[in-house]
Amino acid sequence: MKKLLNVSRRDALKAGAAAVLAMPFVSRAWAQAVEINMLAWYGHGEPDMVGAFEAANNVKFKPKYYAGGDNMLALIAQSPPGTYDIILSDAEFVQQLNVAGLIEEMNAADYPFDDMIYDDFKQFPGHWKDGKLYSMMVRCGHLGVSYNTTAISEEEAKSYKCYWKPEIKGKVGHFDWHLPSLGQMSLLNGNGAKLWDVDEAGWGKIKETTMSLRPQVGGYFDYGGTFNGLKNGEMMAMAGIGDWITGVLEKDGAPVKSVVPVEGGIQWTESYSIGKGTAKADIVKKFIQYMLSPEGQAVSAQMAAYPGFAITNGGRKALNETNPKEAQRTGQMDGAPNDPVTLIKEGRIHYRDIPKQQTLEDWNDFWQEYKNA
Amino acid sequence: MTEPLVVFENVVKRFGNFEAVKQLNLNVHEGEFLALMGPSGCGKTTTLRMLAGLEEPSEGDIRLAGKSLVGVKPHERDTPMVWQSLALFPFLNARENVEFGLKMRGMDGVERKRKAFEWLERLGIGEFSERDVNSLSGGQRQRVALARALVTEPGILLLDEPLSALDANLVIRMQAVLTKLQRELGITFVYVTHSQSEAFAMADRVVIMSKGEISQIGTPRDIYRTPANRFVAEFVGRNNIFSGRVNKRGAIDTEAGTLHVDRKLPVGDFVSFVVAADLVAISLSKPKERNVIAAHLISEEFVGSMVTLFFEATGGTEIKVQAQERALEGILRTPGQLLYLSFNASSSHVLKY
Amino acid sequence: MKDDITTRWLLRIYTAVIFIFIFAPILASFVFSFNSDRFPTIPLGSFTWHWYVTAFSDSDVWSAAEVSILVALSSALLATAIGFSAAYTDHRYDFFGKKAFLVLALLPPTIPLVIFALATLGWLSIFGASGKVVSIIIAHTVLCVPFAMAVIRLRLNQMDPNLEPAAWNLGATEWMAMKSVVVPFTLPSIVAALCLTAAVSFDEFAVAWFVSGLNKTVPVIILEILTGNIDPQINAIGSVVFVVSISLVVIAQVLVMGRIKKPETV
Amino acid sequence: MSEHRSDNSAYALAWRLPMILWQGLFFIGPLIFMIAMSFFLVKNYRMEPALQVGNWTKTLSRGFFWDSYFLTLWLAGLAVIITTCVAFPASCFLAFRVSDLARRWAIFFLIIPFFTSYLVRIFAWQVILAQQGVINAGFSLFGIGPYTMLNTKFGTMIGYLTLCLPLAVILQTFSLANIDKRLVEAAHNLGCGRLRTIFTVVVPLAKTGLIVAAVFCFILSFGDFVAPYYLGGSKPPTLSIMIIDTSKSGQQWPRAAVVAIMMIVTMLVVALTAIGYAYRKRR
Repeated sequence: MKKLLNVSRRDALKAGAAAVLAMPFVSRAWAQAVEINMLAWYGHGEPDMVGAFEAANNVKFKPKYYAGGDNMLALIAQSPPGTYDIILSDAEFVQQLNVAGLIEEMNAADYPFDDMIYDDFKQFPGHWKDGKLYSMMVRCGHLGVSYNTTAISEEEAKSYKCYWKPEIKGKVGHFDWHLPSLGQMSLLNGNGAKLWDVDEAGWGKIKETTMSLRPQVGGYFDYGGTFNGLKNGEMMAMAGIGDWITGVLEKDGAPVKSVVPVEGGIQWTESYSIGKGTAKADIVKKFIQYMLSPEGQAVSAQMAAYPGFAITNGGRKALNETNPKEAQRTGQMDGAPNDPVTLIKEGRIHYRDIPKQQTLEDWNDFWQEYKNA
Repeated sequence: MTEPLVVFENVVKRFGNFEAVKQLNLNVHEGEFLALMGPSGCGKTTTLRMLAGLEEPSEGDIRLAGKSLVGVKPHERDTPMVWQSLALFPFLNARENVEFGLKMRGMDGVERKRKAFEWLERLGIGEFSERDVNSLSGGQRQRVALARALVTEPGILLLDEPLSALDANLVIRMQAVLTKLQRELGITFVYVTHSQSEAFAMADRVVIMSKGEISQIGTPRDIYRTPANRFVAEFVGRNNIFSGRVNKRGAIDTEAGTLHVDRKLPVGDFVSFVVAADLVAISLSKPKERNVIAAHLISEEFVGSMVTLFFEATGGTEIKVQAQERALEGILRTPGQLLYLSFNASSSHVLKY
Repeated sequence: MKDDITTRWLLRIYTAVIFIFIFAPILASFVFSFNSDRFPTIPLGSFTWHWYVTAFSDSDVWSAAEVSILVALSSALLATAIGFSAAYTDHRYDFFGKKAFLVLALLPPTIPLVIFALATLGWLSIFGASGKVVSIIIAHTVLCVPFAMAVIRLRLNQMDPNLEPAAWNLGATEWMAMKSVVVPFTLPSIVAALCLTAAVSFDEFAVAWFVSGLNKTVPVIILEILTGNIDPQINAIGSVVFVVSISLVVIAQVLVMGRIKKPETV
Repeated sequence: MSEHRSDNSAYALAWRLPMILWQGLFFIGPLIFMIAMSFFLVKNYRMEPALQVGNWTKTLSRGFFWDSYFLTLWLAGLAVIITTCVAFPASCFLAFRVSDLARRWAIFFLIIPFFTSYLVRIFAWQVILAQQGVINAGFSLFGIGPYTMLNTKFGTMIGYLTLCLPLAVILQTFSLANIDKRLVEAAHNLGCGRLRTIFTVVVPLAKTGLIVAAVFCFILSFGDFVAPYYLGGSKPPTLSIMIIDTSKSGQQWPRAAVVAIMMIVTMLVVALTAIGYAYRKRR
């Protein structure tokens, strides 16, 4: 290692500084820091998110990353109880976690419900059961049409129909998870607020619409692939994602953008739960409190892996103070035309949910079939 | 009377369905040099390996100094062996190779080193004691192997074709080394070889084996002069073999003519007898002997002062004659020439039939 | 053999192209690891240590390295020990079911890693042994045994079959002969097998990914970066891993070459 | 040959048993468990032991399973053909036209890739092959392109070649170098043209090695998920991607097991047939 880092003096200094900075951190982590096992989407356990908290509390997060709620349930199911101390799940899967008895009850008084930016968020579906709190919403974001501005105009991007644009044949990508992509197809079919609640006929139509997109499709990607595909110009449009991907690229200077089209958009929502049987409930609670504090919310909104919206007034304020540019870009300013809260209020945003009349398995099976078509 | 040093009693060795050794009965006496000889696959090596414990007999008993060896592990016997491949340990130097047996017996380092060196000296390779065995010559390696086997001062030494990889000159030299050692140490040598010259040059007694059975046991001279059967006679090779039916007068009608032996044989029987090549006389004119064969000279072969002449008699019988070069003076020897061969009836030896 | 110059040169160039193809990604990864662009293209960006600094100031990478080293060493030791015993058994013994024995010993590399990973995860979780460092060690040992066995078996092939009997003949028990003859003789191949299996384990990702749970190895971190926040840290980590692995291989190779140079004529 | 070869002493068993126990417990055990698992039931994302054929009927009755099956077979077959053909001239060169020392070095260099992370190499290819990647940037200097190479079957093939080519060249070189060169010269002397010599003398003599190399290529590409995923855009997914998908989303381990068993059976059939063919005519 040392030899590799010894070439130019300035670089050596830089590397040395980094090593010095890292070493106490590393050695402390190895010494006696309490380890917190976290199950989350990619990025939540990275230093930009948890570094400050780790340093202040002498803890060390050990993250296991997943992609997609089904994947998360699968990972939990195959681990012994108590493996994960803290679970970041998509809001629509909280209910399943709860039914399966995988998460602890939480005390509502511990968290800043009064400061929530939008009333819905206080009583998010599935987070409460029989008046008891089981999960704490921490951030959210919107999914819509994500596109390369050199291939699709702003006008075209106002509808999901732009995926079928002949010029981008073979350059439409999918985020490899059935819920967001099929949800978008449901919206395109005009199901609006009932996008998850479709009968057999409606489900058949969704499948039909989706299949008609197949010739346009250039690939199915995980988080990294999605990111890569849009950035290096392999994909001109990506279904099933939103600003959480394009935001990172936009900040990096790529000509990509996400908008909520006229058919409506989908909101992804992430919530923290405390793993059943954990011995570290107190420090986990403290961490969730931190993430909901103005400081934590500002960090979360600017998460390096993918950005999200702050969901407390305090968090929004903190973001505006620390990074007004980002606040402006994402519309997180009171009165902005693309203020996420405004979009929700206008009825253009629907919370992501699980299928009501079909099982997840039905959707997943179709997704497999679609990929193999 | 005390029992011989080694006794093989009705020993049978099978490999699957193949009987490598059949009903072997053999005694090896203390202090003798015994050679086991035979063509490959005759069971001689298997016999030796059974003595070393590398094979267990399928049936019968082997006793060493009166104690049965059946079930005794190789390392519990004191029967060191010199291997055809030498089997020196390539990762040890010459001295360490010699020390091996002492080390296994738990002898302490200093004593071990001293003894090993002593033996290397004794065999004349003391100066190579720290050399890597791979860097030694064939003869030197041979001596290391000997020293390694003898350093534990055993009562018996087994040798499995130890000289077969050496060139002719070296073989003669090593034969001298071996016989001298055996005489000095006074221990028993059991020597397996397929080479007649090695066996005859060194052994007190020779055991000829064929197809898992003993064909003959005897001194080299016995075996040479009076082979027990046709196999031995042919294997020994320096014999002329004649076959034919006994006629009314008691002589034998062979393809080379009617010949006489000094034994009464039943009329009409088909018999074979041998005449050693060095007991056949050659003359230019027909001698007044009872056994005379006219034959054409085919070729001759020199080994030192000895000449072997190859003749073809009538009926195509090949006859070998061995003589001192000096004894042949005055006899013209051009290939194709007709000469008269003769031998005394008492020089013949009738084979079992 | 007569050979016109054109064919000769065509073949040379062709072979060179094949080697370029094989080494392109390896070299590219080295170059990219020092390149400032996140998505390198021509012309290249400026020189930077940034990706190394980022990667190696991440404590996750360090703990993954710790796990990887622990796993590589343990499975190399286990696999070499088991591989040695299997090679020795094959070399010396014949017994009922020997063919099945050999099939069992050599089959693992023919099963796709994904399948083996799936099966292992299911199997180990019955015993509650999944998601632990020891699970990776177990699975990697299974994968490495055939390699260790093959290397050691080749060496045993060169051993005079009388060497071991010679030791017994000189008073060594079977165990003593093993210690003082077989092991010293096969030592170069044992070291080579250790290096080889350690390197195999150090690079394996599919099985480690499935069974590792929270105990990530370095390749699992690489896989996670690849599926997650793709960036040239991969190249930096990969380059360092490469240097480590290749040192192991070179050690193994030197031992093997050393043996070729100094032939043991029985 | 000797008595000791078939003994069952404690010593013999001490060397025989470790491998049997370890590989039996941790290799055969998992595979058998996987077969059992394919009959299990999944309820609420948890597996429950059961004996029902639903997973088999459900998986095997899907059209897309078979599409994917034949696609994987086709891709792996294509990879075998391409690898074999691409490697062969280079192997001939290394086997017949260079010194022993040069060959040893070449083999050494061919071993190096096995010790670099396959993932890292694939990532490098991603960057090299991208629309704005190194190759297309090179093309643009000549005013051509850009060509789409990533997320195509071409990309998948590049990945398979990355995986198989070094091994194929090594194995082919070994088998070719073992041919008795006098036979080749004899063929030349008998007036056999160079190409004809290769196909009538060299290939039949090296057949076993060539087939073994091909079988390894098949096994590697048939089971690989990285190349079709990261370079082929899983479009459409191969069986190994399907295994990961089914196990990842929906916790359908039993169905993944079904796919896995189908893969193992296929591979064993292909490998045994090929190996049988490779060794049969030699006798």
